[in-house]
Amino acid sequence: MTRMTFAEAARRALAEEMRRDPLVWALGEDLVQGGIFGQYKGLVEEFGTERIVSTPISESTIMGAGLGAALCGTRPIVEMRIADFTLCAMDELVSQIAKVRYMFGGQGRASLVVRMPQGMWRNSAAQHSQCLEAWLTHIPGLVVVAPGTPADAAGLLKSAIRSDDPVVLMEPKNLWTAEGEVADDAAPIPFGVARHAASGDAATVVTWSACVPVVEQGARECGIACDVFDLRSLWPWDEAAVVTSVRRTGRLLVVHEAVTVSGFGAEVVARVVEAVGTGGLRAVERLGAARAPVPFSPPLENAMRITPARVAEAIRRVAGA
Amino acid sequence: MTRMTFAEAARRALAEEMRRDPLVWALGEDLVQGGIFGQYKGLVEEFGTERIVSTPISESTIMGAGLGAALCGTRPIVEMRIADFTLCAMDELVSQIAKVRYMFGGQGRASLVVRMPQGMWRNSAAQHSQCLEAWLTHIPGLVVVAPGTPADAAGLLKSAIRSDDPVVLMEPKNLWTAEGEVADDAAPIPFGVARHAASGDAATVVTWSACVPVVEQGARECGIACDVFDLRSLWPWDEAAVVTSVRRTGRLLVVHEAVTVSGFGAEVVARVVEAVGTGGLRAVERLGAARAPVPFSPPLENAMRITPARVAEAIRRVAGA
Amino acid sequence: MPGRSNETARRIAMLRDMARIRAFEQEAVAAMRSGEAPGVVHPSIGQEGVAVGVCSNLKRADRITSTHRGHGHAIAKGADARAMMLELHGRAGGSCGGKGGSMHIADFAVGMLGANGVVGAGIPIACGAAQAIRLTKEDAIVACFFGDGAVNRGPFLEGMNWAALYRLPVLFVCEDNGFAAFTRNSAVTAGGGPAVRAEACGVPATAVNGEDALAVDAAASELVARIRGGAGPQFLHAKCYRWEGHTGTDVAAYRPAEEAAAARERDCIRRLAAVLEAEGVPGAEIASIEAQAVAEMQGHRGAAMVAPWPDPGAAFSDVQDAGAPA
Amino acid sequence: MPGRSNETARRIAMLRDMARIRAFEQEAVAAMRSGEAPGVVHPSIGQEGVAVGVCSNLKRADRITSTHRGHGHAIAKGADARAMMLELHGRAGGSCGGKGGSMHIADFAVGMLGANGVVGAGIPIACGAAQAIRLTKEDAIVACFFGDGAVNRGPFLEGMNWAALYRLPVLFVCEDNGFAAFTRNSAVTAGGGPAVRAEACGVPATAVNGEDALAVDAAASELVARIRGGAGPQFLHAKCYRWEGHTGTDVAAYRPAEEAAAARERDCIRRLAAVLEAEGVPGAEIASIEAQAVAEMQGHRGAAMVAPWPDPGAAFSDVQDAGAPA
Ligand SMILES: Cc1ncc(C[n+]2csc(CCOP(=O)(O)OP(=O)(O)O)c2C)c(N)n1
Ligand SMILES: Cc1ncc(C[n+]2csc(CCOP(=O)(O)OP(=O)(O)O)c2C)c(N)n1
Ligand SMILES: [Mg+2]
Ligand SMILES: [Mg+2]
Repeated sequence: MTRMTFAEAARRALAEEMRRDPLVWALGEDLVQGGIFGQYKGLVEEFGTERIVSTPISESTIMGAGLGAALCGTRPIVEMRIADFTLCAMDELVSQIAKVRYMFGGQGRASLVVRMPQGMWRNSAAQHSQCLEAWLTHIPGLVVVAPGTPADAAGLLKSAIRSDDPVVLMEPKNLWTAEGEVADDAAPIPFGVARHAASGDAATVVTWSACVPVVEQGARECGIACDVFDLRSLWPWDEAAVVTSVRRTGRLLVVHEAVTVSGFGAEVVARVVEAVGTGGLRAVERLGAARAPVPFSPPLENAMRITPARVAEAIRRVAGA
Repeated sequence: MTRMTFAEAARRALAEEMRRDPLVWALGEDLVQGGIFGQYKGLVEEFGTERIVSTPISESTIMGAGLGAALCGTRPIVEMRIADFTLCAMDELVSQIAKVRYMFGGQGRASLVVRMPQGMWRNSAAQHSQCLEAWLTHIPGLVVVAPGTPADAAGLLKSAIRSDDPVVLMEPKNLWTAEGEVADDAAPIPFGVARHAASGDAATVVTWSACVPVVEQGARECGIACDVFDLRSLWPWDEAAVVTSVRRTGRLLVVHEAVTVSGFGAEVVARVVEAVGTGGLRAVERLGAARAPVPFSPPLENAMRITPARVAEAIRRVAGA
Repeated sequence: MPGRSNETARRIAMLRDMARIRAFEQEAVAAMRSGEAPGVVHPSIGQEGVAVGVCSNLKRADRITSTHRGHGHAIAKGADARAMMLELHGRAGGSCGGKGGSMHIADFAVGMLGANGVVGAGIPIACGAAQAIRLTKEDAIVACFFGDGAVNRGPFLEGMNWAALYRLPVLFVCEDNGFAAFTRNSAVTAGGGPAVRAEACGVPATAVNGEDALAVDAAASELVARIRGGAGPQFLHAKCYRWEGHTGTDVAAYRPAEEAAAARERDCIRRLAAVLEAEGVPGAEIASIEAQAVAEMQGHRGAAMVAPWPDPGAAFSDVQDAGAPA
Repeated sequence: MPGRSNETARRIAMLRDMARIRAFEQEAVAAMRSGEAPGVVHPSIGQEGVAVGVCSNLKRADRITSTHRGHGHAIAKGADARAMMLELHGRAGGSCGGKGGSMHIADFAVGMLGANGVVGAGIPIACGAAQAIRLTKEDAIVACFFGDGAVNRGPFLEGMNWAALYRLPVLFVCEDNGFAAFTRNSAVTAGGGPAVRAEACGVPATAVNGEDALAVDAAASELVARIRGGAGPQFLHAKCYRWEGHTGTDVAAYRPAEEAAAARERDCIRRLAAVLEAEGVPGAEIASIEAQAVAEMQGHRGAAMVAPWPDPGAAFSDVQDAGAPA
């Protein structure tokens, strides 16, 4: 176990995978320079410019080339720089990568990882702060992963690289510098297994990504013992753990940074209601962003932000209902 | 009242709006040739090639030019040919059009309509059959409209054109040739007002777009009197009508063609649960597509399809629960 | 045949494949029109010389990416025509198990990485395929087919720059049939055309008469040799004409009938046949090649019509391993 | 001043705007580094001659689209610099009410249709703006600024073709500062460069030394006249250099310090000042123009630091009319 940042954990995991498998390589803007969050730092020195490839500003082709490279037997890491720029490569991700195995009847597979750091960070405003994870959970063919701790950043990246499915990995921009304990040769973490971050009977609280530390703090601060789950992967997601917990607590709170309307919280709520039945449920709430873009100015951005205090309040509401 | 097809109703409504407002114009592939569903047929003869503009295959620029044209005082209709191709123009729609008013503090508005015929039609397979309406409801700034009848095709297109907000209009490809009665100078239909298609106390059934006739038929066939709502617009949506009905019936079924997981049905369920409270609910179900791409072969496509029989079954389940 | 040169034998093989493509598509269009085959087909009838001229210079290990109009590319690359016909009919045993249909024909076994329903989408895929080939030190190249309409889409520019930048082993083949769906492509394309654009991004371009299969073959042979020699990407601009409408049901009312008629006069198959006859190949042999092609494809169509449908459960397989639909 | 020519007066005005842009950005970078201004700024210091050289040829009714590095374009187009500084500080009264910040500076009142956080995104927008101007028979043109990195994105090709096709009144201005973020752009760009690509799509191109504001002015003057005359889109390729890092915090370790130092020697402001001095404008007057510029921007920064924050409720306004957040 070593204490390190989220970025360093991810960097180390990638280096370990690249040592393990010579078919793993990465492409994206400024990768030779280490990536904009340092998550590729030093890799070009070890792996050379054939495996750490700095590309033109050509998101469609970064993504589409990743697919072609996967179809020819390599395992590319497609780096989108920030999630918002994936909007420039959506056809390649959604109509090509996600569907290639299916529409060709299993002849080929897009075994690749698309990394897209997401969310609010340093007042980046409307075009650089989006959380579109719900979109990707809606797309058949994709695995969607959203780590919230350095250890999970490492373990899930390893699983993503070894997965034969295309995996979208959404790193929370705001947590790149967050620190945590990471095992020295971190094991891959399976998809679809939530981390049970806290235990309690008052409510079931579900979250992921940048909200993980916020929810953990909020739950501590309000002093109400809840079951807190960090989903870690959104598709597949650990429905069993959440449903089992809700059967006991009868109360569900889902917290995410993304816009609430049609966010993944809606899916969690709908599935839990379908699985548990309305009889077993006393209270349900989603805490996410208002349906507004992310503004620049700090007081405005703060008005959109999920904070420990808002989480604590929501837990009180749900637990007390 | 005249009986006409969905395509003809839309075509007439557009012609009427173009006569009314010289700032309305349309751009997209093959528009001079009438569009691929005939929904622009004959318009170039009346309005000329300055207002009915055939474009190159350049979806990013079709969409982005629409925005620029709106910012300079015209009211463009941006034709995407089919919804799937919007994936080639997502940055322009989501990071530009949807956000321009907000991020510039209200200085400019994207008063335009993006038309994107969607869904299954003639075995078009995975890349030409997607329903991504839920995505767009998740995006602040956008109005999302999904008509299911010829009359609504006309009335909602008129509202979309007159709206100062950017409106995404998803026409169901499978219903272009469906017929219905349309008023001669059809009035605009306000957003956010569902059509109450059938009345009954056994359950509340909510649907939209291509599923509208399927649900109507399914409800008739099963012989159980339900409240059936055709939402017509998904953002804003008629939460009040649905919630009021569910308070009475205690049972909710949402039917849509899109993939169930993270589809807009999840949002409807989540909102209704939040608004009605779990106490007032006896049964909740979503009927949508499995999380798989749309296949080509008829028996495979049929396995994914929402049919009147499946709707009838679902109504029986929900009403009987 | 005693005394027949290798060259002639090769040309006869080309003719055979062109005839097979034509026969395949004639059956496909008929099957679509009659309703036996679901969905739409985009026939490349009249353009067979481009597919065959290029693919006769490819090895099995080489890859191709294709378009919505991809039957010819697939057959020319050696794809299983019976499986293709089954696929068009949505039957079990189809190339994609019935899941893809005409627009998603693929045969990975022969390096055919797939038709594509999105204009221009094959370009980035071809670039990445070539990058992987480089990384794994495979001895292969990639041929990337696309239409003249694709040169107005962003990925065209991105892909040209990309391939030139990394000096990738890609042969870009622009099949310029003059139309993008119902619009004459010259009406929506400015500047000097596909080749000029490719060159502006650093990909050397060659123009060829796509209605002359031997000219395509000669040009492709030269370009493929350069690519295998490490010269980086090359661009082949092949002018041709789409005899049929955009799809099997489009009557192409947007163009004068004489224009299409004139194109039919320039038939690439007859043109190659004439060369072969001049080289001494008997007309009867040519006729028999064509007749065999028709018989083969009619046989495939007949087989497809009676082939079993796929199991409906297949609709839910091959989506993904983790989180597959229940 | 008696006897001073209109031309000299115009050049003095150019110098003033260049000095104002530089002073604005120096204050902006300082404010960002100190933490007074949130977020990041992308300074265009060293590139002022391009923005001013182009915009001195535009009327108020003309529109511009800009980039993430847009302060200079905005000021040169006549945007309210105090509102801009307030915006960078996220304060009430900012150009966008604090909602946009540096990357989304806009001032529609003077035809500045917005900076943009997405590389190349302004290109299609500029095309559409020009189409609307044509439709409404407005007497105006559009200038579209973008960096050399944008020429590798798809919308570049699409927009060039589009503008040429419809003969739109657009001046495309490629500010070629040699870098795309941390990468030397030549390392990721193949072929003959931005101008060659534009010409391949049918947009005539002119190259200019972007560090010479008068050269930019002369070229822009000529191109704008052509555009107003109905000649269709024109392309201006302006070579320049980004003195600072990509953002106010980037130390630009990826390039030799001497390279940046040499660029600073070629300062477009000193160059224009030297011309003016040679024309008889006293050095003291020039010094005073520059001092005034600094004083103005320090004043704006001071004002911004003490300006009220926007009401948090503003986070939820100006989203949309129908379905606005509750
Ligand atoms: C991105 C995208 N936009 C639009 C379409 C619809 N479409 C299918 S084929 C076609 C014309 C393509 O023309 P070209 O590239 O010349 O190929 P051809 O059909 O002539 O072989 C169009 C517009 C599409 N498939 N993909
Ligand atoms: C589509 C997209 N990809 C990546 C980025 C990240 N990014 C911001 S500025 C920049 C470099 C742009 O270079 P250039 O166009 O030359 O403009 P300059 O910064 O030199 O003014 C990059 C890669 C972006 N904003 N948009
Ligand atoms: Mg064509
Ligand atoms: Mg640059």
